Amino acid sequence: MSLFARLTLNRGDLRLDAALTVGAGEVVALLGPNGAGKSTLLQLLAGTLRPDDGRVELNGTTLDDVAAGSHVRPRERRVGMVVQDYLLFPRMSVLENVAFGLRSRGVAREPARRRAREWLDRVGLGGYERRRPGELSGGQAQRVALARALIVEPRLLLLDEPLAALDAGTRPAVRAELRRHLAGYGGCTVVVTHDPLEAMVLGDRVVVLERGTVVQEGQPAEVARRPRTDYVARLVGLNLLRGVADGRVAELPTGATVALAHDAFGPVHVAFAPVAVTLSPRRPEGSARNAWELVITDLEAHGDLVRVTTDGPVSVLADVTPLAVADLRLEPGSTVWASVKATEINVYPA
Amino acid sequence: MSLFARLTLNRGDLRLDAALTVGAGEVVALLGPNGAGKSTLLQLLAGTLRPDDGRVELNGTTLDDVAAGSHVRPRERRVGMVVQDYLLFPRMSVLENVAFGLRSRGVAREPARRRAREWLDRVGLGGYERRRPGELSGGQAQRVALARALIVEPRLLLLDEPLAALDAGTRPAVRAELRRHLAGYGGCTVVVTHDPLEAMVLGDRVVVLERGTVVQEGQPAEVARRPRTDYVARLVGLNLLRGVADGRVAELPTGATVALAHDAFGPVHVAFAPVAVTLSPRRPEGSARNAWELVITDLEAHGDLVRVTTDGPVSVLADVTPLAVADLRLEPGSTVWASVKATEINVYPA
Amino acid sequence: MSRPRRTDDLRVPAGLLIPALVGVAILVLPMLGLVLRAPWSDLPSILTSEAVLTALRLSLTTATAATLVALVCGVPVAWLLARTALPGRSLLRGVVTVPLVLPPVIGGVALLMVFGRRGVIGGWMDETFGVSLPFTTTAVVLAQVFVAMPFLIVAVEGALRTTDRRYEDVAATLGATSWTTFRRVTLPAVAPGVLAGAVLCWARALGEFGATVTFAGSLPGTTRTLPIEAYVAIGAGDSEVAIVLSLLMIVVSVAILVGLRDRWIGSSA
Amino acid sequence: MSRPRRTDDLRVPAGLLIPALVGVAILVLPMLGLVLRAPWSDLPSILTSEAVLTALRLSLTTATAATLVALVCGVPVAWLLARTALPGRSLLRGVVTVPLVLPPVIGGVALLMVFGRRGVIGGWMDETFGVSLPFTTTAVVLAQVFVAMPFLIVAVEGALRTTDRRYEDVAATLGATSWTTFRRVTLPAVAPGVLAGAVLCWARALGEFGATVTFAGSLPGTTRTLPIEAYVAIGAGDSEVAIVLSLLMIVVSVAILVGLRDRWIGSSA
Amino acid sequence: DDDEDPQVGAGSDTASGQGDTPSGTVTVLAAASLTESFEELAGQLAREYPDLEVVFSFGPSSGLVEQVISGAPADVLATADPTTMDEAVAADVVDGEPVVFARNALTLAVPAGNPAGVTGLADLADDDLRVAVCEPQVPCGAAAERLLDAAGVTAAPDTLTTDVKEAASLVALGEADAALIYRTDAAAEGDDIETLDVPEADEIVNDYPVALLADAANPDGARAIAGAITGELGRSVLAEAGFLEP
Ligand SMILES: Nc1ncnc2c1ncn2[C@@H]1O[C@H](COP(=O)(O)OP(=O)(O)OP(=O)(O)O)[C@@H](O)[C@H]1O
Ligand SMILES: Nc1ncnc2c1ncn2[C@@H]1O[C@H](COP(=O)(O)OP(=O)(O)OP(=O)(O)O)[C@@H](O)[C@H]1O
Ligand SMILES: [Mg+2]
Ligand SMILES: [Mg+2]
Repeated sequence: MSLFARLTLNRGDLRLDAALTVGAGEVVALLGPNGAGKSTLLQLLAGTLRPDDGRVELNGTTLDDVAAGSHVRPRERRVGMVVQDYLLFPRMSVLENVAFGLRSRGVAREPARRRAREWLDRVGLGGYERRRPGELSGGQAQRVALARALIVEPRLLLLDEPLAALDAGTRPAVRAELRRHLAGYGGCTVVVTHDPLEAMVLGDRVVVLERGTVVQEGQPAEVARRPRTDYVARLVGLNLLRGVADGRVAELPTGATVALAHDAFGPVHVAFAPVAVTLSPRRPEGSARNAWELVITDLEAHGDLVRVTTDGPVSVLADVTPLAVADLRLEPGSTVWASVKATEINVYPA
Repeated sequence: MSLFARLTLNRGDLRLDAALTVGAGEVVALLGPNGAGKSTLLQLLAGTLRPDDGRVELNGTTLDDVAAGSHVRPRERRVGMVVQDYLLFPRMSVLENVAFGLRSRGVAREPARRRAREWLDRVGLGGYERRRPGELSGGQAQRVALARALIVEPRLLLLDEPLAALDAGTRPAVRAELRRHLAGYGGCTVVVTHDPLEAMVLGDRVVVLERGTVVQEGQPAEVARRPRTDYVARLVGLNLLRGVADGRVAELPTGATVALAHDAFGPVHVAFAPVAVTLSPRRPEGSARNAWELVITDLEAHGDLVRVTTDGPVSVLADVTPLAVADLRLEPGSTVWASVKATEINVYPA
Repeated sequence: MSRPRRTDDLRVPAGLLIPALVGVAILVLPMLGLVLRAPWSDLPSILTSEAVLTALRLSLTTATAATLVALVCGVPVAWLLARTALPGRSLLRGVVTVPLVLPPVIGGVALLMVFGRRGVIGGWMDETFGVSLPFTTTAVVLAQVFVAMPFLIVAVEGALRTTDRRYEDVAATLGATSWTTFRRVTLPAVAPGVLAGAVLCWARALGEFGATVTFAGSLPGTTRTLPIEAYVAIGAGDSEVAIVLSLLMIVVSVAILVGLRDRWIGSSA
Repeated sequence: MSRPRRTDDLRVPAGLLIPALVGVAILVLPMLGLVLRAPWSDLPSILTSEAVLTALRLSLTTATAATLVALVCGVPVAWLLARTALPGRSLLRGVVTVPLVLPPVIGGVALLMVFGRRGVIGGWMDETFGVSLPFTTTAVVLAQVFVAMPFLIVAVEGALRTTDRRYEDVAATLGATSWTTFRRVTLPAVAPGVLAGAVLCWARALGEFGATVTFAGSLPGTTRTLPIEAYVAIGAGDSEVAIVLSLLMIVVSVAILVGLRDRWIGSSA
Repeated sequence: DDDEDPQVGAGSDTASGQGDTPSGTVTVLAAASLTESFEELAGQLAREYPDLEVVFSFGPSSGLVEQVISGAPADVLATADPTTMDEAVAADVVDGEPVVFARNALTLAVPAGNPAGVTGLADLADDDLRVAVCEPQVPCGAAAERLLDAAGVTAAPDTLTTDVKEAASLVALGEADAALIYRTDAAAEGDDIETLDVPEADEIVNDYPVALLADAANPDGARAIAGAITGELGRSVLAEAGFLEP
């Protein structure tokens, strides 16, 4: 039970050219900025779009093979799909929407409705059976779409931001339910999400798509610790710099240098957390061997901390306490020294 | 410049009955679970739905007064609105969508397009002028909708989850842009959001709606520190218990008691953070005077920590390190002692 | 529970109101003319005559039967046109509009040429089964289907083109065959279009005269529908009877259509 | 850049294919009958005769003019029906369908009763301005509008009912008057429905005979359209000429409609 | 009745015999202008042949011939002109020779009260008058053409009607100031129409032929009806409607 896909498609000014493998029971979280081609990739896997070139194989069966001219139609693929804007059938009741997949696969009306009712209970919508989709709030509709896809036990489950419209109160519960279901599910799953926490919680593996290309993939922890692009770095909340290392020092393209705790050579990524950055009015004299004089460009409250965006020879984010902001009189345009201890820095080959 | 509204409407099984005041230049973040009536309230303010009863007044002008039978039509209200599913005009280009409001208000084609182009640049969509909405990704569409609403400089700005479809990379930038615009904007703003961080960042005041009723409102920090409903508590990540205090002790409905650090009397809310909860295999003997024997119902990774959901005489969430999970062999079904120091507990009248 | 009121803008813009009034006038004034001219005193005797009642009954049955046939055959044709990439699709679309253009009498001649006793199919049917179509009630229905079905097809195709095909994609991923998708997703979505098409089709079938009289003749009780009765009345120099019959047709059809639509729209919107 | 191919399911379900084939057969076979029966050797002389060319020109001009009038007046009527809460709305909807039911000849009589020399409005116009409508080309257009506009109205109303009204709400909050909203949001959204309605209307106007001949008469070059020419041929026992004229009408209209639709649909979808 | 086969006649066990009292159903296809006369005729005939049911299918002559050729199940065909009947003869669907049973002559019709003050055929050349004449290609138009030729008038028609009924109703409605129509049509319109004497008109007449059909299901009945149409009874009824005797 596994999915293998390598697909090419030109659409508008997107050139999608990506390979994706999902093992049996594995959940791949697909991350990427707006317009990266995530939804497009899902449509290709579902078979509602046809690739310009490439192959898709699911559990040893070829679903698409452009060279061989073969294409399995969506309904024979046994994929489940939940899309960004739900697409609940507007003239069916909520119950009929959920039961639709079973009815389509030949299950009799009563058993299908019974199971649909169970599923509605599971997503917390017991009692909403008779509503029309137009009478649901955004989040309710999302949950119905989820139940509708999951009830048919697809071999490949494609979720396009399945939790995006859920409120903070419902989200953990539905997410936990989803996680439980995915854990006990032998098929392959691809979840598109913008929420790094969601990617980490749901995904066994994370695949990052940018401008149609896979730019990074790996274990969630690995991706979180060692981002390879600015987008991933922002996503996981790290500062990311690129440079060329020669022993204990790395030189950045701007000419600035970064002191390292361990030897490294050649092109490297340099990552560190915003909380590891200390701001001070003058050049620090302590053990932090990395210090740069920077200009503050933005300040934003961020939980209990304030996130400070800076620019200069390096461009870093720093998380500081509101107290520090007041003490240092930080404001956009003011100049500060930012320092990071070498031991707080994570270095890995580019 | 201010909005005053008190509105009643029955819709499906929702009974909306809410009062809302927004000062000049103030941004109110409207929070609430799915189906609470947030979108409905916004439609009422926009005038696309008519209330069963109540009044809406904007800058001293009456927009709705059911008793007096008056109703100002949407187009005369000068409200800007961005809805959950964008509703970009499908047959117009992106540029025409953004320019629509100005053109409708009589601005000539060229100046309207010029300003639309500026707005597209501001939301990071320079170069997308000629696209059709169908050729945009979800997040791109959302940003166009935002630009379309903001360009007409409405007196009342209604944003229904304006950032929900944005990716983590774009979101801070668009949010910062939105915040900057709102800061320099003299009108009233209501932002619906599910994201507590967004509510805190954007909102000068937070209003929480549940089942059609306002259950809590106040400064973001105040709401975050002193949640009054379970939904708000979950939202801000606190445990919330309700009980009756008599001096240094509060009794919960289940009979369990909570030791307090200060005197309190009468019905109270008791709030504490999940990180303040310590789990141990046996009854703790330290300074924590509050300890309950509980059953674990769920574990979920949560950033660097693991969130443990428990049930018993009280039902609390605890955040512990993965190390602790391994040490204590925590798993759903196992029994633990949870303790909280009285000084970590925040008590306030219910 | 009260329904929330939508903001229905009752003030109609002049750019729409003025042409609309002209349009309504063009349609309504001639009818008023008919009403003024109708011989009101003879009305009861004309309307209760056996011949008129028979013709009315026949008209209603055949128009309804024709509409049913058109629904069963025409909706699939519309679907073919809107949803598949058939090679000859745009030719087919052209062919479908032909009966709209063809003067009905010529349509009747064309039907005779195929289904008449000397026609290609009619001859074979006559020889093989001894069945002959022309001058039977079935022929009336066939003539009406020929003339009226294109209305249904064009209306339904238009509706199909305005619906969001992604719903059908979703149904496909849920395992629905294209037949199930058609039945449970597509058809409900285009129901208003189908209804509009059926109304057009029924009305056109009810008023159909030229093709019917040519292909099916005008035998009382069998093929003489109300419009033919009116034609016979004109032929007899009795144009006032013809006007009464037309008013009868108008009243019956408007009553049925208004009743039907109100029920239908009331229950779905 | 290549267009991404949609998954177009070319295998058509039997539940749709079989009735569709029956439907197509009902429409196509009679036409084949006509083609078989046409006197191919006389074709060139018939088609190039001055009378036929004049009639063809007149038919095309009047049908197009009638369609334009119907668009200008009919779309607003459809909007009134679909978007406002007028008191007499369902009656108006009934009235609009009347010309569909009314046998065209009676329609012509009705028009005479209003716009004729002794008609309510015609009489006044005759006395005041000395203008008389009947037997003029304008009368042809008016007859065609009366008969064909309802097709447009019904099709457009159906399309209006299937569109999402929330787009219009958004336009209103952006400050658009209902006229702007209609023009820039509603109209583009229902464009396919308007096109379908216009096609129906044009085809019906082109084939219109009964009301025209009664109200406008039949004078070569002024009011004798192609269907009237064909009818004259039948009356003269020359049904073969009638068939040729009908085929001409079919070819012309199919060519125009197919060309138009392909261009139109090609550019928008 | 389907189980009747008059060709076998003698062996039939129904009331329909070879004798003088034809029975069963007879279907008559007749030109629309004969509607009133024939219905009247059938009513009177019912007394003579109580077992015979006559069913009429009225329509335009050319359409009727087209139907007969296509196998319409009819017994008798009566058209408004010989040309269309000739087509039926040529197609071999007629049994025996058609018989002319009536003639029709043109007359100059004006609306009641003659508002335009028409005095005679010569006024048809007046451009200011609203004149309706039948299309030359149809029987009444051909007759009108001959009449005008005979009178030496070049008409200036405002409309060429394809059907004489149309011209008649235009006059009745006052839409036409004058029209050349058949006497029968003028008679049918009653008081709405006045007719002016046209001396040349009596010379130019149009024949109405009737014929038995080869495929008649009820030849006896057909003969009986055709006999009545061409016989005394027919003559008197038709004369009342304004027809001339053959
Ligand atoms: N129907 C279409 N025609 C042309 N271009 C399209 C179409 N749909 C999407 N695109 C373009 O393809 C690119 C990828 O779109 P897609 O919807 O796959 O992005 P996404 O990664 O899902 O983004 P988001 O996170 O915003 O949903 C975008 O640049 C978009 O503009
Ligand atoms: N058109 C409608 N007819 C009947 N009931 C409706 C309609 N639209 C919404 N509702 C009901 O009204 C309630 C409030 O819906 P609303 O969309 O205002 O919720 P919301 O707070 O915006 O939720 P969400 O966060 O999920 O968007 C829900 O229970 C919903 O089912
Ligand atoms: Mg997407
Ligand atoms: Mg909402």
